[in-house]
Amino acid sequence: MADIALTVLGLAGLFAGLMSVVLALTWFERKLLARIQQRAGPSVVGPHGLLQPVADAIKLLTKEDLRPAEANRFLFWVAPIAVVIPAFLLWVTIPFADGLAVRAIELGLVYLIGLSVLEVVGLLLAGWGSASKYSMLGGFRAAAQLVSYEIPIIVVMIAVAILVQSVDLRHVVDGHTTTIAGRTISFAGQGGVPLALIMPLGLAIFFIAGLAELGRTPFDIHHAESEVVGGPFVEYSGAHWATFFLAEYMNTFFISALTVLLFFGGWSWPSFETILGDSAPAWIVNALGVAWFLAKIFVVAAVIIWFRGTYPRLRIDQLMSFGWQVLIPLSFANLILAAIVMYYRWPVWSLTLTSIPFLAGIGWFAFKRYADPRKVTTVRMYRRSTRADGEPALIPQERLVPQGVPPLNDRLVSQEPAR
Amino acid sequence: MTNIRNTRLDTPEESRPNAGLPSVHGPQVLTRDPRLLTGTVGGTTGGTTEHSGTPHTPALARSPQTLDLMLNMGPQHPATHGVFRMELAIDGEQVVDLIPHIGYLHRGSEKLCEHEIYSQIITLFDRLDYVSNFNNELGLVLAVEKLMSIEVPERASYIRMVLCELNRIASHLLFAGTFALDAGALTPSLYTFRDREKIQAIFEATSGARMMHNFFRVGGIKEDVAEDFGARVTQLLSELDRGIDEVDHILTFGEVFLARTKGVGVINGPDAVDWGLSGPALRASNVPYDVRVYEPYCLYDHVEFGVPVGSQGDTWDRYYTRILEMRESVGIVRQCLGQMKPGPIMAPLRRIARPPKGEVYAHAENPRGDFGVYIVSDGGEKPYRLKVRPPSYCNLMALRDLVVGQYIADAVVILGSLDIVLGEVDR
Amino acid sequence: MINSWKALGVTLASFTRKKVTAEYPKEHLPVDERYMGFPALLWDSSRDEPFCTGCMVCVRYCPTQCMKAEMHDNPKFASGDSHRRKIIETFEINLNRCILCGICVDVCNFDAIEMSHEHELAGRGRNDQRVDLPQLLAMGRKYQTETGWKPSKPNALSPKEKEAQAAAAAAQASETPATPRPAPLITPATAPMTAVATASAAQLLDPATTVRPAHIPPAPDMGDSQDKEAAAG
Amino acid sequence: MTSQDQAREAAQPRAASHEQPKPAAHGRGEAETIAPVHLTPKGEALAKLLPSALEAFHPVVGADIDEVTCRVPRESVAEACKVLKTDPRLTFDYLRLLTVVDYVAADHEFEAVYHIYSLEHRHKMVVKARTPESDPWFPTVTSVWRGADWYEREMHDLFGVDFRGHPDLRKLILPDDFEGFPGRKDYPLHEYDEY
Repeated sequence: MADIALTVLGLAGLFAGLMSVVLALTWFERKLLARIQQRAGPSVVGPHGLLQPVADAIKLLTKEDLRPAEANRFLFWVAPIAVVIPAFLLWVTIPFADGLAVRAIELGLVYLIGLSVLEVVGLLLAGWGSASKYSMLGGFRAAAQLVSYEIPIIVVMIAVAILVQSVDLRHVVDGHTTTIAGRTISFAGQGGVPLALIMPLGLAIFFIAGLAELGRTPFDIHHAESEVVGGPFVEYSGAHWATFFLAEYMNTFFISALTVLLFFGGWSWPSFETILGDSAPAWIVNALGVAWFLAKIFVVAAVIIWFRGTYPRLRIDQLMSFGWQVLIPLSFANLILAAIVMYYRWPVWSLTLTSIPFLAGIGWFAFKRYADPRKVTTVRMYRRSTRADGEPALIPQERLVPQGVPPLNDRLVSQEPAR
Repeated sequence: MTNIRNTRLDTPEESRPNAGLPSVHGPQVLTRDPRLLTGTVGGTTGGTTEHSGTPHTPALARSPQTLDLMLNMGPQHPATHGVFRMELAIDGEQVVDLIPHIGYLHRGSEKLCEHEIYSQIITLFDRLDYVSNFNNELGLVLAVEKLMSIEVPERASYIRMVLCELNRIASHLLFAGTFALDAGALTPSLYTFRDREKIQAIFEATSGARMMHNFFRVGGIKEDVAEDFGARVTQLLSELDRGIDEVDHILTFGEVFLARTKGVGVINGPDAVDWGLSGPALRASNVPYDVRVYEPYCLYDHVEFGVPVGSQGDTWDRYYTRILEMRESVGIVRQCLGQMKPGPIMAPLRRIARPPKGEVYAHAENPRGDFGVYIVSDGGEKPYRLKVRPPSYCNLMALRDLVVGQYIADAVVILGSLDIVLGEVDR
Repeated sequence: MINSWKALGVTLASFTRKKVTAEYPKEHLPVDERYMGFPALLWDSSRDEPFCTGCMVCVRYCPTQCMKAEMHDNPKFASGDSHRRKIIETFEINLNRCILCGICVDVCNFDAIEMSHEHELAGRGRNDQRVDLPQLLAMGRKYQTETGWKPSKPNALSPKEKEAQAAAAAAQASETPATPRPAPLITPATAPMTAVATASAAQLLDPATTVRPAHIPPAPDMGDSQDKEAAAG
Repeated sequence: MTSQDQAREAAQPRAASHEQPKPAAHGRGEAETIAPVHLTPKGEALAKLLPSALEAFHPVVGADIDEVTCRVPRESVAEACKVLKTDPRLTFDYLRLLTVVDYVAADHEFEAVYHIYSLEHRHKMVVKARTPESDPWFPTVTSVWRGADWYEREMHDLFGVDFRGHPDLRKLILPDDFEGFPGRKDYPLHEYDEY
């Protein structure tokens, strides 16, 4: 009985904490984006606009809830709940500090994988139930995108589990050491090396696929404003829209937290114990751990927002082919590399060394294939000239474009002007 | 083969069996027009021999059971740049047909012009292409001056050129920002608006208004520029250089941006000419045609400048042509400021212009293309008939050819790359 | 990939730069000297009446027909204080129609109308955008005070001044020493412009000296309260 | 009579026949002045070439200010345009502007005006044709220049002129159920029913 009460209490506390963190995240995103864009951002409600999220929440909750006449009533109202519940349940097993979780599940990673797939159902219901073509398109896009990008995330998680030899999230973080044939390998945690350094390829895949899973730029395809005008949420307003919004930010926070847990050592600090010593009370250690964990999460979130402030959006087919042709093969390569390293008990830095060429190679290939200015510059400068019959004409100029881009590859330009 | 250009969705409403999706009767589903299945859908032409047409993959020929979804984009849609409406027939994510609808902003400007004296018409021209107002005014005053055989003082011409080129930069900056928004990038629009704002501050200091200037007059300009004009513009140009570089770095060669724009919405040179495209949209298709070079007006034959010409005719070329054009405009403004001398700014004229009887067509290179004005004068204070050649209107005509066969997301980017202004399309 | 990193660099660099926006109600950007705000009618303080004679030129040439005006006989002309035979009686500009093109200023022969710097024109009521003569004059006075506006040409002589001048000329012609007269408040038109300008500007700067004719009710307080707020904030 | 005068007379037949144009005195106070014609050498050459090139269509070649104009019977507009586009000496491949002018009050006629340009030869000209008010139609030129598509639809909207053979002559800029032809001179500017 006490157990149940404690769990309920924990859930309530978790919900309250999450809400406040999510509100903080919205403020953080708006402010950061504004700074990137040389604007002021929220600045009226409260000091530095800190109370803006509260004002927004009040506004959204008191707004009228509209439902399109044609919409399916049940699906329309159930969809936001179907999105927010899995987003919340994910947090049940996330440890904020050593042992500080509502329910520390030993099969934590499996639980996360299982629940995170559920979100797509809500989006699809919202898209279908709104009786709007835009939301329907958005829902379909979301389904395709989310299902595809589950795979690389899961495979990277498996690679992590192989390295750590555990699927318990605490073990990933807290300096869990594996002893294989008398040889102790320490991966992360206090005094250990964060997995980001051991498996940079895994981190890259996880982060990119995580962005796609969240629908964040450059993968914000399912609610692209300039195309499907908000996608699945286009018909929602008021509290129900706020629910979607809440789920979205909870997910953003979740992916950041998972990135920190898996790759950046969670709440652990390299010299945590040496500063505090053994005599420090547990609650201080825990509080510091939570603060450190949150700080790391916000750094990762800041990177996500930074990407949002920088990149355009991909197209759905490009997203799919990138997922299936690049990320999924890469994630399997990463898995196999991890397995080989573990099997032959090579030192861990060998994994780093093999990951880096992969990353560099892909980057170089992408640059040469898609973005080499010498290849893509198909615009050529013409100068005024006079034709033989005295008429003005435009002729191609020898030097190509300003800013020192090398001359154009002639293959790409027809030599003669069209007329 | 039939000309599918006009077959489109225009099967009458009642003959569209509403197969409908179960449980939701919102989305309206159309049957495929059997003529769309011939494999040349979206080809620019469907069949006539004169037009080569842009080849589209026969992948669009699908089984006859496929149903198309009719998607209505606009007149209120974030990507339609005003009140433009496209009816898209989509198959999954692919556009199989498109009908553009215009006229939501039709104000009858040309009819109004017949009832206004020439100095009042200038205010109407401000409101045609409302992001390149000086260029519009220039088109009108050039036409009236040609009709009246007026020699414009040199200083007035230079000031006109400076203002028009600055306006070209402002317009292209707006284009780059909104185009980035269409492609999904938030930030470049803020950067370009920041720089455009500086240009408009100069406009305000010169003409008194940020957009609706009413500054050019038949025979000259309203008043001379302020004393610090040259210094301010020079300062501005160096800031613009930096701003354009920023756009270049954040967008032009970015992998995601290239993936979205390269090879999308291709139109070849002969087709572009046939549709009457002009400006950067025409030059991107490898047709080196610029009014400033071929029929110089003002004093464009006194300054040196380059004309960027694309070779692929795709969205990226249309974008980058404009970016390079901004750099050339910066050069033109610098030269004009260097060559400008003190002098009169108005030709001696009556206050109310009263052109002789005759017909005239004058045109100028607007940011969006070849802006022409045709005036029939009966010798009165008001034109008998006035007709504008709006470049956006001609560019928009080719939209269907560019979009059909591409994805929905491409439709948005292609529309953005044509850089239309609805005030000018609808008039 | 390199280009994508470069893009991140651009956004990071501008993260460190100053913001370029002004927070509107708190900060007001300066208004340019040539700024064309709402058209306002100007006050001729040397004659203590509007410049506008109600000649209707602006009404005729307004491309949007946003103006209405009526004139009547100027009582001051009858009493010999003014050179204007006719004076404006009612004037109304409908802001909903006005497009701020400045044509009315161009065509005006009497320096009577000017594009003021008034630009905060939002209103709540249906008729808030119809501005009548007192309000227009108040706007104009504000504009004259703020910018030190000067008329482009001096006033013609009023009947009284003509008489005075004729008398003076007659006196000079007969070379009889006249009794010293008090110096006229208004310098005659033959005097240098600056004298007129300083006199009128000095008067204008003190709104208390501006005496309103009986038939024009006191103008409502337009814009002053905003200034106070701005000064307070 | 110089060739320019002839050209002007051809271009302005009514002006020439009904009232005597005052000689070269365009300026203040002169009520009826006519804009002077000054063709470039290129334009002169084109004016000489056109009568033979378009012989089958009985062209009337004239000039307006700096542009060669050519009036053809309305039935043969499309064929004449085709010739103008395909003749290698002319190659008018670029349609700049197509419009209709309402001369109903004076002549009970509508005039279609085609401003065309050759990107190859860099010359320009104007093709004109007239149709009686009672039966206003022109053949479509969309098969010559596809860019004529929306121009013809717009003119159909505003002037009620039919463009025979146009593949898709729906309303373009006016609402589908709009009645009347607001481009015409007799359509009131203000005193109409609000749509």
